[in-house]
Amino acid sequence: MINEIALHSPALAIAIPLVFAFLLPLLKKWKKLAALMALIGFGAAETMAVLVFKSVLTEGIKVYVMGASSIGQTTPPFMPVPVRIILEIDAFSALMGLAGATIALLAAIYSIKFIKESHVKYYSLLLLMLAGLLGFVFTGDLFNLFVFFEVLSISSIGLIAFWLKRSEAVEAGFKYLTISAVASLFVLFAIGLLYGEHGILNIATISRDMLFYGFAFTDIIALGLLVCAFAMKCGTAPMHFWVPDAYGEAPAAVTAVLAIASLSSVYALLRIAFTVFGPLPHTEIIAYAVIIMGAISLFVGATMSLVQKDLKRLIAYAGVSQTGFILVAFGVGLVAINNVPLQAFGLRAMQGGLFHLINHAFYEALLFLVAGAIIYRAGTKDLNELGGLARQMPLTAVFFLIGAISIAGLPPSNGFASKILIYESIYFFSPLLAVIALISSVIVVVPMVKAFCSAFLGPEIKKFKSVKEVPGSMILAMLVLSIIVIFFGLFPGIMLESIVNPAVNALLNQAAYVGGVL
Amino acid sequence: MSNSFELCVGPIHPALKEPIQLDFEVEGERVKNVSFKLGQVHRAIEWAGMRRNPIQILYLAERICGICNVCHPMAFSMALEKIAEIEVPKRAEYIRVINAELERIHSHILWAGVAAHELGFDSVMHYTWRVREKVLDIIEMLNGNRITKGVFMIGGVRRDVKKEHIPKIRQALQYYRDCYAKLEKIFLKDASIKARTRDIGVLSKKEALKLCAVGPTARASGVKKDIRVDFAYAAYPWLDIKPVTPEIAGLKARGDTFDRILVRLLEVKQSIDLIEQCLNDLPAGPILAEPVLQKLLVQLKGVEGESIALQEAPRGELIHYLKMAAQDSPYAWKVRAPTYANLPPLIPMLSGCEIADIPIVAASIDPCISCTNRVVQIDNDDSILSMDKLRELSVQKTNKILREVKK
Amino acid sequence: MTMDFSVLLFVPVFSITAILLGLFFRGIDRKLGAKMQARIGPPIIQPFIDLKKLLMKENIVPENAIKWVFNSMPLIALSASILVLLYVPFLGFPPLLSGYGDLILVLYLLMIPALALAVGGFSSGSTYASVGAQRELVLMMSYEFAFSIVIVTIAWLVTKTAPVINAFSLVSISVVPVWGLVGVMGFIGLLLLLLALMLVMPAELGRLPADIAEAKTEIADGVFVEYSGRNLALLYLALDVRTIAFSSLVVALFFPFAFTEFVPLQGIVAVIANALFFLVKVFIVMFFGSIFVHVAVARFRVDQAARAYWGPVLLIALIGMALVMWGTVLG
Amino acid sequence: MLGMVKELLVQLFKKPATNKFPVKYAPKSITGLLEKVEKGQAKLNEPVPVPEGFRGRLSYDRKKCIMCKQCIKVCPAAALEVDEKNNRIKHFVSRCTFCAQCVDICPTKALSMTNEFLLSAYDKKQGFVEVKEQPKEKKEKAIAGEK
Amino acid sequence: MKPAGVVNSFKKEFENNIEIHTSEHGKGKKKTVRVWITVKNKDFKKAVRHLFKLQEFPHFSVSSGTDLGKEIEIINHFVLNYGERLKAIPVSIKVKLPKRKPEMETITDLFPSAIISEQEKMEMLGITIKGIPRNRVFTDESMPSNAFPWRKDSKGVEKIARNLHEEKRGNKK
Amino acid sequence: MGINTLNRSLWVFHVNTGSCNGCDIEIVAALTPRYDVERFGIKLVGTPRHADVLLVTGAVTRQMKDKLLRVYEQTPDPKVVMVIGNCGATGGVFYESYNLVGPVDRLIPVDVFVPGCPPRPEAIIEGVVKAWKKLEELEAAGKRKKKRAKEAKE
Ligand code: SF4
Ligand code: SF4
Ligand code: SF4
Ligand code: SF4
Ligand code: SF4
Ligand code: SF4
Ligand code: SF4
Ligand code: SF4
Repeated sequence: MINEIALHSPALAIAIPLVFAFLLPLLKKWKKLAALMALIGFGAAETMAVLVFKSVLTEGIKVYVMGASSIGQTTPPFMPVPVRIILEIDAFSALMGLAGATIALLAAIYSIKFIKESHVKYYSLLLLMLAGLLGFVFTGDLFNLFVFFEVLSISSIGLIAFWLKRSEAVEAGFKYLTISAVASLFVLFAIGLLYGEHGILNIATISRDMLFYGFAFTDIIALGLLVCAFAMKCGTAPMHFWVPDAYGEAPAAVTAVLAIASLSSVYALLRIAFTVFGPLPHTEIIAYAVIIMGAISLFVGATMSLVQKDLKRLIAYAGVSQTGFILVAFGVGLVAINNVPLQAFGLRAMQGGLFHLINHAFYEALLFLVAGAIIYRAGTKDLNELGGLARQMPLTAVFFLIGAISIAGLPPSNGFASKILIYESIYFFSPLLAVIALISSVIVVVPMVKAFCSAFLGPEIKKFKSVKEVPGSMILAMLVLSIIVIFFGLFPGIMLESIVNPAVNALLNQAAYVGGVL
Repeated sequence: MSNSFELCVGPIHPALKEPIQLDFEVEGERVKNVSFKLGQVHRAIEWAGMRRNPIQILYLAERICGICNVCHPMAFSMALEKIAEIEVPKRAEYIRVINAELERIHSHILWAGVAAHELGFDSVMHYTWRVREKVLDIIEMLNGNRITKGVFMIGGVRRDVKKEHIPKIRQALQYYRDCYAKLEKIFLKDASIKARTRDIGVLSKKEALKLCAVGPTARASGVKKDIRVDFAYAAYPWLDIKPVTPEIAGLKARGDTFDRILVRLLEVKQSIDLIEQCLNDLPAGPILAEPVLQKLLVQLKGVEGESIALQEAPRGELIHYLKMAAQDSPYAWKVRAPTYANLPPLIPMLSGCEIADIPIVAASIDPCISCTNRVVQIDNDDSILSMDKLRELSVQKTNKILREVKK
Repeated sequence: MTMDFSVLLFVPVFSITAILLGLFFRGIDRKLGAKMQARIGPPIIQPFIDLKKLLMKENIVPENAIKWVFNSMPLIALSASILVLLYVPFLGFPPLLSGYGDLILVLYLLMIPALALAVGGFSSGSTYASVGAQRELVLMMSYEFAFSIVIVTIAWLVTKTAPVINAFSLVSISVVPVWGLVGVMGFIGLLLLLLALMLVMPAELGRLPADIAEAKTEIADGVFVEYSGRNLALLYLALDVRTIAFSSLVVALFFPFAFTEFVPLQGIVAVIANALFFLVKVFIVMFFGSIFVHVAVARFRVDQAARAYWGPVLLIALIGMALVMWGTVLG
Repeated sequence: MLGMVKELLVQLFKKPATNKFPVKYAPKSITGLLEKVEKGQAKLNEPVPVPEGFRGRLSYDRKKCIMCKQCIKVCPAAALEVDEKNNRIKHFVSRCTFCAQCVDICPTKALSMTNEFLLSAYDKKQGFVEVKEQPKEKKEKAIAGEK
Repeated sequence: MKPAGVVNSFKKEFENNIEIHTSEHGKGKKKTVRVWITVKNKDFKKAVRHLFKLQEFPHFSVSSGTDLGKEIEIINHFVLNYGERLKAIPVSIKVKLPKRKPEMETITDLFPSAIISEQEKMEMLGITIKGIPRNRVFTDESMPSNAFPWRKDSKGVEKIARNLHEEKRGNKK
Repeated sequence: MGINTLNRSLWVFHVNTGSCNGCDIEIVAALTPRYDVERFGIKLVGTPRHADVLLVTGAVTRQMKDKLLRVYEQTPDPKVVMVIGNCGATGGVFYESYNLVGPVDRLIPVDVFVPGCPPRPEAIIEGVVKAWKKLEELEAAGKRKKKRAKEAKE
């Protein structure tokens, strides 16, 4: 039985939240039951993600096929695209899936008390989002990638605009809708081009195709389109404008999931760049583009964060800066693939980037949950109004401090562990880049200190005198995230060994990915 | 943290050796609004003066403020001498000037040190106060105390400048001529001081006139008000003296903090010259119109009338109004210290400054709150005179038009 | 990060030495400052007396402060300052702790006392302290740019010319003195970098002309305003140790030479000579970076300081960096 | 540019301008030091000398006084009072402004100013010291022991 | 402009509603002449405005106030020709306010810095100056509201006045 | 530890409660090169929180009364209060007033009075010496008392 489940875990990981998402509305009348069911759904998905991760680590790439039995086959035959779901999971995707499922589970626990209305709708959408996310990172097929991408976007929009009464929320949802639509169009178009060129949409197959038969011009256009689309969706500068709105307006728990969802776009970007197009000469251009985008994000995110007065927007901008870190690191990694003297540094950069990606997912989630906790009790996220909360909410304050230290990359946090890897590798590529990264990181410290001090320190404010610490379920979620963050920070070596390196190797080892399917 | 917050400086604050309360509305580092609350040093001196005899008042007046404590007893005696029609001997007039100018040297150098301290330049403060000790020694030698001189008497002065004093005074003047070059180099050439004072806390000539600024504050804005020059008092009409403005140093008066430093430094030089002139011209003769104090008291008891005396204190125009009504004590006594006139100009100077500029700009008018508090109280609706109010009044005409256009 | 038993043993020894040295140098600083101002000045042991005095004073936590934050910040500031010292070569010994990228770690660790001060300032709930804390933050953003340029350039130079695996380790840098790695152009570049670093020093250490965060005459000691007794003692100690740490860093980066390189000595004599030589170097760095500067200039305004660090100082650092890179690539 | 630089460096090698009154540094134990001074084993440094005509603590010669009360009349700080019991003038040091006006007006020169200015006391009462019969000589050494 | 000119100009403007005399200060040939003008309360503002006809920026020094028994006398002291060597002409404009209704107009619209003087007069003499707010400022709340230190008939001040010398002797613990 | 260290590291905070500045400038003068009290470890601090000694000048106006009391409270123990100048001790020349609530020792306990109007800087230094002495004597007395208590027990 266990083996059975383990065998089907990839499919189950996607299917369970999907099914729960559609079943939940049936329980509309039994609200408590619905919430419980939802939690069970998240728990089950998490279990599956863990199983997937474990088996990938021990057994290597896992391929799971549903529907048609061969790659070229389409069922029914008249369909232009084969309806067949290939899940191909390597260490990187498994890691993304695990992180996504974990954060989603914690967000769901947090939401028990946090969300006070429309439980059913909320949980359905969140489950749908998780399903989309898992499918997105697990799939081995470009068309499915597109489908899950859409699922993810639509459920996200629903959640961003969850508080329909707030016009800002609706506006943020609309912004996200626009950017998603544009990104989807790009992706669809790119897929069309690739299909026209290669006649197939399986990632591994396309990759092999290109490896053997070389590039077509359309491929390059497709590559450009895909990079654009995913860069847009992961919120890098200069296409970051939707981030503060969406992150700022969505319910805090959703924001946490949204953050990892955005990171999954980084995943897709890397998957396309490294696995599909691989070590081909043109990747250099992409690499530089990525580095430049990353550097801009670094600086813009940090400086914009400096002037924010809204706690969540402040965190969101700081997050943009962190995305920049990840991109810069991978960009340097991408450059290094074909550049022998740089290779050692490139590998280190990619380790740093990947590690930072995971770290970022967790501490960003933590920060957003803390912001949610503040909103939950104090009713505002305006830093000018807040103050003195450390008296009433000492735990939340500590959690924020942990998150803030991490995002600012101060020792001894996990953020520091991964950033130091990045500095240590990119300086050789360009010292100036390292300096920009360093100074951006220093700048991010400032808004974080500012936010901490404005919200938690200072004289007691009358309005908040009766404020209490948040309920247990919310504490629990934040506590787990804090533990993860601290653990990663204290034992970076272990994490690098057991999680990061396999993922980096998986990403670099294009042949293995291709071979896994065929 | 809200961007705009209230910062109250004082009444107990390291930048202010005296209590005054300045309330600032600050946005980031920039001052948006200033208001001040005084009254912390109100000791009821005028009230007390109206129940003491003139000789006692001399010492009371001296303690209105300890910094330039020559000016108050001097102005008071001048007012009373006018009412009582006492002719002050010429020698006494010269000695009065010597004391007043020694005082100016001490006060300006002290101020320079305080200003340096406000800038965080403690070395300069130590230097200036070190050289100040010399003039204190001279004052102590002439009068018997370093700070409170107690040298004035109605109808003259209590202590003569003796023959053996003169070389010592001359020597001290030479000493100051020597350090003057150094002071000039420190204050006028030092890049860090210049950066902190040039175009900071500007008071335009028009504002200075409109708000009736006095003393070095006004002169730094190019307004040539100087009682020593414009009015005939003590020995000044016989001396060669010109009002000190930045133009003397060949600069255009900008009315900023730097100019106020400049004017004070130049005045130190001027004071040295004036003392020199006095020593050269010092006439022989008595130093008191009525040396027997018992007689003097009886005489003063009988006088009636009112008078006003103006005096140029180191900080500017000082006024004593006195009314005698054939009693032991004055019938009315009103003192107005220079800072009183210089506080309103402080408001346009400070607005738009940064927090860091507050101390140096405030110090640049050389406020002496002790005097001011005796007589001043600024207040308004919310118990503070808001800067807007004053500003509005001061530039009313232009603003009116502007406001109408905006509406 | 490697850690063995002997390190643990040395940590307290080093920490205490660091604190004592910090106080000692503060004493010298005050004495020399006074001397330059034509005063006698306090005895050199004055900081020790002050410390003892502060420790026996009442420790007041103001009403508006958040107690745990308020009390923990001085401790954090001090421990971070001491930690820095464990990562830089000190007294002629190689650093106690070392590992990957210590230089960057040091850069971050040097930031922490400033941050702790800022947070402590905010937590005390006084307006003066908040203004001070804000200034501290603004200042930090300004000088850190030039500082990181210096560090990254040196790491780059070391990797490029004398390939070592761990370029950000102070051990490798002190083994290969930078001056030997460059030609004339690079030499000038390095001089500029050193200048930039010295200019960063007063700000990093919160001394005049950049003691803006505590500016006594402006905002009543700023971030320190509400601290008293033990907490205040810890804060002063943190500052003193940070001074030593920063000077040691400058020495390690630019003057890592040991005395024994010039005069061959053996055994314990060599150790002592090296230690003394090190102290002299630290003193010289401190004299020019801090002692002399703080008596010779007026306090900057925070915007002037920011402009200075983002302007001329940054430019000096950038030119230095360009020269070093140019010289290296050409040569 | 930096105006102070030269001055500072020169000063570094010059003698400080400080007058080392009463000792150079704070002693470990002041009581111990004062005992030593008493025994003549240690010496205190003198303050900056006061000039002739210094207005220090008041001194009063009962024999010369004619009780005309002129001094009380002009004293600005009400520091002089009549001591009816002993038929003399009483003076309160802690009220005096040291203006010497009473000295000026006294018709018989019963009052005069001394050079004494180190007057601090633990109790204000001790500040109410009566006018001394005889002008005491240099009392700076008062510091050596509390009377 | 000479002192005589100032006197004439005022005489012309106010004819019989004005009392003018001058006093001389200083010695020998170098003298300053002070002009004392007494106007009716209703003409006060007009007199002050008249100064502006003589000079663009007349200088306001201070206003003093005296309780004359039945009336309260307020004197505003100005200076003309300020800034010219030995030519300054101090002008003092007096008004007398009846004790029963001591009210006068403000001059802060002409001299912004007069607000300090005027508020002081209100507090110390208990008069009313129309156009500026009244406030207790020199003194704090512990001062009785009917106590005006400069009034000769006000007993409120005497009640709270203390002799610090005696206090101590009576109060020592 | 103990008084010995406190004595040699007195940090002073200066409160002007309505003085004429005469004393205040002499206090500052005591800090400057000619007198340089820093050689005794004396330092002027910017906040009462750091202070060991309060130097009070002036006869305490009504407005400054509360502030004086607050500063006194804010100063951590152990602390010494010195009154500089006669107007702080007795009102001095301002003895008669409706707006003064002093003298200082009516409001807070005073350890040392330094008479003068103003006192010379040396007189202020002598006041400091008196303060040292008082502290030492207090400590000695405390020790003796303890000792006696111990002996009595035995
Ligand atoms: S009065 Fe002075 S010390 Fe008191 S709160 Fe205001 S500024 Fe601070
Ligand atoms: S402060 Fe002014 S009003 Fe008050 S008593 Fe003194 S002189 Fe009179
Ligand atoms: S004018 Fe100022 S300095 Fe001069 S006595 Fe008056 S208060 Fe003191
Ligand atoms: S009677 Fe006249 S002269 Fe004689 S003591 Fe009295 S006042 Fe002096
Ligand atoms: S002018 Fe007045 S306020 Fe300014 S420092 Fe001197 S005494 Fe203090
Ligand atoms: S010296 Fe002055 S204050 Fe002292 S008793 Fe004589 S008259 Fe009075
Ligand atoms: S004035 Fe002289 S003689 Fe007269 S009572 Fe006083 S001390 Fe005695
Ligand atoms: S004691 Fe004298 S000098 Fe000192 S403050 Fe009081 S009145 Fe001024």
